[in-house]
Amino acid sequence: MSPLAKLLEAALFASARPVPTEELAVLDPDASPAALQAALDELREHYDTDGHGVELSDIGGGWQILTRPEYTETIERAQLALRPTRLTAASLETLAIIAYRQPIGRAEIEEIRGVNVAAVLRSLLERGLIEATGRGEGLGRPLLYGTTPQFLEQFALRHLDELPRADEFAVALRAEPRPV
Amino acid sequence: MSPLAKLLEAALFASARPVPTEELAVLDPDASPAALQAALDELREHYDTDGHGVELSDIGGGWQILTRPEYTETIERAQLALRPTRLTAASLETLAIIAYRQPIGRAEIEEIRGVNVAAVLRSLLERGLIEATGRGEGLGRPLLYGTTPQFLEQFALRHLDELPRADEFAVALRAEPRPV
Amino acid sequence: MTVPIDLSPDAPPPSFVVELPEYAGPLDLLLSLIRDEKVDIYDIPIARICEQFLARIHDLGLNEAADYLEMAARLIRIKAQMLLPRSAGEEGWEDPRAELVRRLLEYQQIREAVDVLEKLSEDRRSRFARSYIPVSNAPPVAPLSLSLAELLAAVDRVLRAAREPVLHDIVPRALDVDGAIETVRAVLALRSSALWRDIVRGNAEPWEVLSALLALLELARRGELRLAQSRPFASVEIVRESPGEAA
Repeated sequence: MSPLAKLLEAALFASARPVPTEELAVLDPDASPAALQAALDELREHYDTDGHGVELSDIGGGWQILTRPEYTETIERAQLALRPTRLTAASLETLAIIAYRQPIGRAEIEEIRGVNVAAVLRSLLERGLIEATGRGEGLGRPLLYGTTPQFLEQFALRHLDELPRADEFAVALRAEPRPV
Repeated sequence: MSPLAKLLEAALFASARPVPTEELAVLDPDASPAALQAALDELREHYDTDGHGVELSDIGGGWQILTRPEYTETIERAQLALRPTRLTAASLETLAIIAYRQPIGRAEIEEIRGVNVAAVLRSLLERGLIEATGRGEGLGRPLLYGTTPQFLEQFALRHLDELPRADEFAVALRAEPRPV
Repeated sequence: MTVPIDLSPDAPPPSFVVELPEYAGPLDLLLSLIRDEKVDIYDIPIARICEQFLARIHDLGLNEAADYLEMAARLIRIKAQMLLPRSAGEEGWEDPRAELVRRLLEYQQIREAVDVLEKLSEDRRSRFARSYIPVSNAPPVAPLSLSLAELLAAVDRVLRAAREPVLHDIVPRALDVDGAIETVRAVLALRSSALWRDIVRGNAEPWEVLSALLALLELARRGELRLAQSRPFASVEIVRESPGEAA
């Protein structure tokens, strides 16, 4: 591999979080953006073609080395690492609403879900998937919530706009075409 | 690389700690000790001869993948080249409470600050400014937090008692006959 | 020499999966009734669905759940409105179900978003990131800019928030910044650099600590000294910076 690709590998191995391109650029101030991208491509290629247990991904606003999915179960069974627990249906629903409607306050989320979401919000905040991003207008200036970079990382997204657009969903719920 | 070497790479990458050979053996119960050793050698060899930024090391009670020393300095320098980050007001306040009330549990901090501090605690832990120092009495035996040696270094203090005492501090900011 | 795939019966049985409540909320229950009954969401037979909704929440022991009861009440209200004679003629008539339909459609959209998120998170859950970072290989995290003065200011904020009335009258002039400036200058006259503990003795009074801090900041601002940190978390070095002196 090229010296720059090796340096990037070393830096990415030393980080538990995705590292944004700008931060990687600091490693070698002489490298042009094109050279940096070429080295990242080289590293990715190397992992893919040379039979490695890890791969390079660009999610969560940065670059990150991750293990390949085929090893996950084995690693977990050997108790060397644990997958994070799954989110509950209630958490996922709340998170989906926040992801699509941010910034959004608690009352509005409850209006959409039809249930109290205080406990769910607390657990999403604790997991670092959402954060308070400001305060809304109106009575008591309610807190508004938005998703965090960690949300992107945990859902393997580069940007929020990689989510399918809401209007792409098949909203029409005519379950069965009914003869009228 | 061989399938076992790839599995070992993924496992060592994902592991939360250096892994002794016996534990690596659990990953593939069919592999003989010789085969395991051969795969470890293969991985080490691959990193060494194929121009990687990382290397396989078995110091410190287990196998781990480390960045090569020649890159460490560059990575650390890059760290300094980044604009220094500041703690948020929320983090600072939580840190102040821990500094003066340690050991202290999360619930108590939240009572003082009136907000959820889970995310803030995590970031202070990641920064190495605080650490869990024990467990409290009562329900669930909550973790108690205290400041670290790094905290002292950050403020160039030798001991915690070099911090102004909280009650003195309060007094110091109030009307007092001017000293000297 | 292959990755072992565990197909043995002692793998946890699928039934061991944590049981979530059957429905994520009253709208979820309502949607599933509509689906089960294969009725058109734009023309919900409200009496029938209402009856089934009540029966289902009874079966599920959800009689106490406020969210479900609220929906039940809403359905009953709509049912009653549907029975009212359409006095104003067909023109002005507004379908009492319209608001419910709007909410169901909105909720259905969210359910689709949930499916997307669920799939994404499963993808990511099946890959591990680095979790063990040896200390010597610190990740490229930006260094921390944090001074004792900032910490003490935070203490002050907390104290003020905690015991509001105690700390009302603040007279910052209790500090002797001028005196501290003299001390710092005296130390730097003898040495080209110093450490915090050279300026402030270990058992210093709080006002001395604060005075020294403010003095250092002031002198740094005036360009008489420089506060340097060789690396993150290293001790702060106080370095003399005299314009006349050769570097």
